[in-house]
Amino acid sequence: MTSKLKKILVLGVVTAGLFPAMTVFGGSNPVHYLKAGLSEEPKTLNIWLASDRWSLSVLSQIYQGLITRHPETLELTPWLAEDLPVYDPETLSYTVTLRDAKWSDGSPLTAQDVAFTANLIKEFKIPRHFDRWSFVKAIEVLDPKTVRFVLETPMAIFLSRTLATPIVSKKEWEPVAQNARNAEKPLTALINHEIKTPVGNGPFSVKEWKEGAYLFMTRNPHFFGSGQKIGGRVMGPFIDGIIFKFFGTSDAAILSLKKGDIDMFWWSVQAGYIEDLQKDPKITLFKNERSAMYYMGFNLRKPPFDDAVLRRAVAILIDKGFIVTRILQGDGARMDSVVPAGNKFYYCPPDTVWGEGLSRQERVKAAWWLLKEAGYSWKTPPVNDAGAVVKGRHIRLPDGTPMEGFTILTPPADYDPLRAMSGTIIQEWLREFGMPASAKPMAFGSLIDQVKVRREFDAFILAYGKLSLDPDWIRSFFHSRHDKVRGLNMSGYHNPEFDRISDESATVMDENQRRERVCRMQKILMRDLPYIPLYTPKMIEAVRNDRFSGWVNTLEGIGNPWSFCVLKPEAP
Amino acid sequence: MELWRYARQRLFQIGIIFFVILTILFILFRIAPGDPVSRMIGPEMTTEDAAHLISQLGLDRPLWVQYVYYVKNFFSGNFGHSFHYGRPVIEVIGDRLPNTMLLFTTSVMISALMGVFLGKIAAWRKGEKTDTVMTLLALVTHTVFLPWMALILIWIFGYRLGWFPINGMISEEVWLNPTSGFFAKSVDVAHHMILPLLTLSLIYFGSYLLIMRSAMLETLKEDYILTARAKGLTEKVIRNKHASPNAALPVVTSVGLSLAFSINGGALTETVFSWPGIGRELVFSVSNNDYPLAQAAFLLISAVVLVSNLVVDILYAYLDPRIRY
Amino acid sequence: MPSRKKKILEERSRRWRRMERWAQGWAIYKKNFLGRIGLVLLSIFVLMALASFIPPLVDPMYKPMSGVDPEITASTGPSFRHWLGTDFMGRDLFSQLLAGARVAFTVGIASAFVSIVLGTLIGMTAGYMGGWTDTLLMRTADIIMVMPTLLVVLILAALFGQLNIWSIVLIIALFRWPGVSRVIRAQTLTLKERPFIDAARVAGASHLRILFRHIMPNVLPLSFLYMTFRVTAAINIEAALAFLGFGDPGTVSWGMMLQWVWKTGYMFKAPYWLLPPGICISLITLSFYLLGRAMDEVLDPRLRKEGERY
Amino acid sequence: MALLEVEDLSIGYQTDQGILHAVEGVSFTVDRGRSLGLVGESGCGKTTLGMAILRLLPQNGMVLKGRILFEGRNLLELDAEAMRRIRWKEIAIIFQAAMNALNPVHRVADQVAEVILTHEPETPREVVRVRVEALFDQVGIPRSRMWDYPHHYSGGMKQRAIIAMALALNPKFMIADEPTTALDVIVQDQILKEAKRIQEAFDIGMIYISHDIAVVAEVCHDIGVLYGGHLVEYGDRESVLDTPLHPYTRMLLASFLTVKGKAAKVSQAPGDSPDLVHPEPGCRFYERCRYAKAACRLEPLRYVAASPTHRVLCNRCA
Repeated sequence: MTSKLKKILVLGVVTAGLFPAMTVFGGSNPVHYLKAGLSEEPKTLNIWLASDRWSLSVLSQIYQGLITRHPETLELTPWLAEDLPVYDPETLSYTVTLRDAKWSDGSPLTAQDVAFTANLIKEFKIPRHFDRWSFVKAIEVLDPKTVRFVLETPMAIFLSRTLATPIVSKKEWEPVAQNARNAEKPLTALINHEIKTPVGNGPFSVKEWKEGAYLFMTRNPHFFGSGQKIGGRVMGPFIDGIIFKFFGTSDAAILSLKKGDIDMFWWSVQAGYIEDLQKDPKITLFKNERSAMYYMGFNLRKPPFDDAVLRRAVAILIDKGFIVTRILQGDGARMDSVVPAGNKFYYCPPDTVWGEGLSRQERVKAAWWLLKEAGYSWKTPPVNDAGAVVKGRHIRLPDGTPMEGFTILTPPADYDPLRAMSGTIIQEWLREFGMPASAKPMAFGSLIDQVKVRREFDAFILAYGKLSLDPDWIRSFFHSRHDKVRGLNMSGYHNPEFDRISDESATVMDENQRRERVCRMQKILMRDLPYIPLYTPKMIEAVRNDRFSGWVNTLEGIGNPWSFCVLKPEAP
Repeated sequence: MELWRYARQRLFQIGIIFFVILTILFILFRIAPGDPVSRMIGPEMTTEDAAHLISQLGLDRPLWVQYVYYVKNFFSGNFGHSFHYGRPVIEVIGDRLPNTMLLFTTSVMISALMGVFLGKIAAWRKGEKTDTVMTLLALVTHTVFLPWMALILIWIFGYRLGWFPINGMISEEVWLNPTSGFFAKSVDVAHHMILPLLTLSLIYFGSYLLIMRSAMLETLKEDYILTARAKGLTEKVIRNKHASPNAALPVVTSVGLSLAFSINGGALTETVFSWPGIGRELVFSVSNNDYPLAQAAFLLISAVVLVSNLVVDILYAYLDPRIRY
Repeated sequence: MPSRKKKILEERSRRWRRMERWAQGWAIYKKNFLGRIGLVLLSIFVLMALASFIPPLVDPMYKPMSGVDPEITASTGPSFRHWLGTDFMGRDLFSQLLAGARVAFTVGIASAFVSIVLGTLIGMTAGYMGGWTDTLLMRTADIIMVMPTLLVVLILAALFGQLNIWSIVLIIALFRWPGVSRVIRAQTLTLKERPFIDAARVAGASHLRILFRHIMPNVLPLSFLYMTFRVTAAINIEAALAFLGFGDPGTVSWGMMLQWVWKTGYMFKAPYWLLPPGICISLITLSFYLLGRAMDEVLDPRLRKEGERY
Repeated sequence: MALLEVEDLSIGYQTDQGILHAVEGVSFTVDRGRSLGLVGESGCGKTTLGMAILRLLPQNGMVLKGRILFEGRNLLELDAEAMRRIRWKEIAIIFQAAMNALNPVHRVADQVAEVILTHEPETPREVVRVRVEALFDQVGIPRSRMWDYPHHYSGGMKQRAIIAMALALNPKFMIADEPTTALDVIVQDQILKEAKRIQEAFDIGMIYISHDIAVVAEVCHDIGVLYGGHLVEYGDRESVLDTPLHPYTRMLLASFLTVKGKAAKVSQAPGDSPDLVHPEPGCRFYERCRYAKAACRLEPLRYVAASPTHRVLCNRCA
């Protein structure tokens, strides 16, 4: 054997020998670190900048809100608050009493912290949060454990949305805020402030962040929930820490999971891997509903989609079942109202489900009939005189002008291949019908710019991935008030009746009355179709079952604070 | 010294080219339709949020004002804050660049050395089986589609055999273990580096081999090789002392010229293997409309290419005594 | 008129010489084993591209982009119905592969052609005109040359929304001419000093005439050679772009197929899907490369020197 | 025993069309202290001959028959290592293209020293240095320029450096292949004189290859005229110059006498070069010979001795 070859072999043996030796560490006391795979690295630990789900996943272990939702009933459950606050209609105010909680640095959580957080948001107009606090007139600290919020008007979302705001420590943030106030651009200074080890009061706190590789969190000894029973569960955490590993690609993460390098992959598993993972006895898959809406939106401000009849015809032509079974590989549900079906309280089945249960041919015939009645015509109609479905050509609007070519904007394939694919398939369906449609995937930033800022578009496919359970967003998405540049009403939908009901719904404080309004709103929307809801994907998560157990299933999957608080190591 | 004057002149040119790229980039990023804030805040953003943030980021100022600030900041070393990370761009790049350098220089070195060595042998044994096999191998690795090869390597070595990690550059088990020292950590990084390194080296080695082979064949036809033979030198001396130094010169040039190409490959490799390098970061920042980061990363890459070209030229002058500037 | 007759004769003999040169070139090419392999591979791909029109005519489910097998809703392996199997939504991989050949040729040849035309024109102009024109053009070339094409296209794709296939072709072409123009410029510089250019100038030929009539025919073979290399570059860039998810969504290219298999999670499971597109991209690149190398030998007489020393 | 004896040497090149007979049936001898000039137009096989003696033919070249005896040993039968030892140590060569004969990336003095170190590896460095300096003195290159790179040298200097290199090991035999072709006339003259002086001073056997009969006439004791691979005339200088017998020799001499100093024109004498791949059995000068008869083309050639030291390959001259 040549000496070179020997050297290589020796090196190989040394390398191979080192690795098994390294897997055990921590000494005699077994420590249990959960290793969770994230599909991307968190961008920041600054809670006011974080908007990506990876940062939020990590931060949700640290910063806590006053109120949360129960995993099974989805009812509001006190979290940092001792009890659900009581509304006083006289003074338009809520009074909240805090639990005995401590920050991870050991100092107590006080009403001052809560007031500080609220005032910080209001003062700096912090994006994503400010909207929920703008109607809060005053925050009064009654005593170290009690705080009172005075509203300007009754607002239904206060409990579920506003009080879910993560509370930050005044001690940590006051100096930052002070610096930011003096900066030329206060908000920029605030969100660009770098935080290495955030002080929170959640179950875990950051120990080390190795950029590009992992983020290591250890159990927060001061976690307020430890040993307490909240939501019917005794809180831990019973594990010593979490190591978040970052994977840029799913293949690597799935491989790590199979090999046991990680215990959980906090991301929806693609269809292709599922069969393989199901076969693995050491891996358990969880399928959960998501509170998401994937939809096709239209520009109602200009022809051709200013005509509701045409939108209805498109809705008939779109085979949501096909999209769900083919593109989503069955891991999702067709969506027939803007509220996801998983949101059991507010979901209302619509009066008409367009094209339900029809075959491709029947869809074409139904859409053709509908449009023909409305005055549309074709050079070659999609249904010929013998009543057979053929390829339609050159549809003409009721006024006789040919329909101009239009584009369906979708996010690019690298961002979401499924939506890009749906766009292409819808394009093909519409073309068969004689509509000059072309799907155009577009970089996300450009797409948003086109739809929200320039508002030059015909149709688009977008999604809301994490809709809050309180459907207040329906109002934001479709109220004519929000039809402006960068506004949320991207379709430009104007309906005075809808506006009135939605404004009403915002201030109705009784849940059931509110639900009735929301139902009416849903039915109106499904008649007018400014958006065609397409599908809600399922959240499919994979974990190893040989090291930890006790995952809590809820809407949006097992990756929730409840899981991490009650997860227990398997007995060795 | 003449060489020094040449280098200065080239540096000046590089400065101008750099400035032009800087300007082009600015214009590109500003006329492009992307909306950075929508990506920053997410779809829940309201009109008020956006307007507020835009003014806070200075994106509402007239273009030329932004340009002046941009150039001014640039020359004072301030690349701004990344929209996404909220950190100074320079820090983000500072984190990523060493990783890229590590992967990149190692692969260029390995592939160049292997290419030169094997190319020399192939040329020397022109027409023999060794030559045919090596040339074919080089041709195939040179033309194979890089991401695909990366996937195949992942499939074989990561999935089937399970020998190497396929993701990132360190494993937490080693780095979180307080007992692992520098050696263990280096071995860990090396272990992670094997597959991306293999991908890059295989791809580049082919072209170096081919260049070296043809340069060597050219050189072997030179008169001084005949002289060397007539002088009664041994074949080994002729090959290693007289032929290969001359033949290696084109390889040096091609290393310089192919740098831009190699960076493409680097970005692809980093993306497939999730190597936390600058190429992957650029791809990311671009799709996230993170202007400051994308601009700085691209500028940095151009600067690296420009300066490396200069270094290669100087190296060439150093290696080839015929060239004096 | 005797001079006219002479001119005609000259022209005839020049044409004859040119034909002879082609024949000679072909004779040399034929002897190159790898060059022959390249040609064979290339003709296979041409056949594939031509055949890509057939499957959709057989059955609409063989449409590469939108046709799905009504009975298959997940990726399946090769079968009689689907020779290479189906992708995750039941589309036929074989017809996608054929369509990919068409895209590769379109992208490769179109963008190589544009970049060669640009490079040749610019190189000739710079070399012939010299002075400021030369400096300006060559510095521009320098600037473009240091930019990594893939990343530039990526940036443009991201900034301006998804690019369609023709914009991709155009951008690749726009960033790929400098290499060619440098070579052509060098060639033009040596040609400029040749007596026949002087003669033409003395005879009062215009610059344009000299450029196109006298210089161009002499640099064209070189341009043609470079075109083969540019084709490989263009195919590779398009494939890489599609692989990263920035390709034209309306086309089924091989890079796109790889992206689908990678992103939908079938990578470890479906070798019938992972292998063919990668092999095709690699082989089409190889075949153009071999073609170029063989042509290089034909054009570069230096390589033929062996055995000519007496 | 003669220093170098070439006997009935034939050399061919493998080409696409077949074997090219570059040299056919050539015999000559060179003694210690004597010099032989080989003259002929390009493609006549003179360089091939020189290369064959050192066994430096290109890969497709081969000796078809004959012997090359150097001090009685047949060089063609030596193994590669033995041949390598003979090269330069015993037989040195000065190349046609001296311009490119030096390796551009090594210093000139190093390249000279390399010869010594290769063949006499035990020589102490200091001694090598002294010997190299002496050699440079000998050929008239200033010591200050010794350590320059070749591209800093003028053509003449390069040629001198090569000569210095050739002398480094005191070889017994030297082949000078057109050493002056690329140089201007004055330098040419200097180099020629230098070569002649050294050859005489060191008592070296030498072959001088040139297309220029004038040069050869000036330097050599014997002259051989090559045409189309045949040694058409061979004899001592006086005999050949005074009584040239072969029509080709006469043609060379005639042009030399008329345009003295511009002998290069000779190679463009009327007529085409003969086809060496499918040669006629007879005289190769047939087409250009003004005395040619039909029989010349087909009759086998034989040498005719005009005197013991002068023979010619022409059936007409007999």
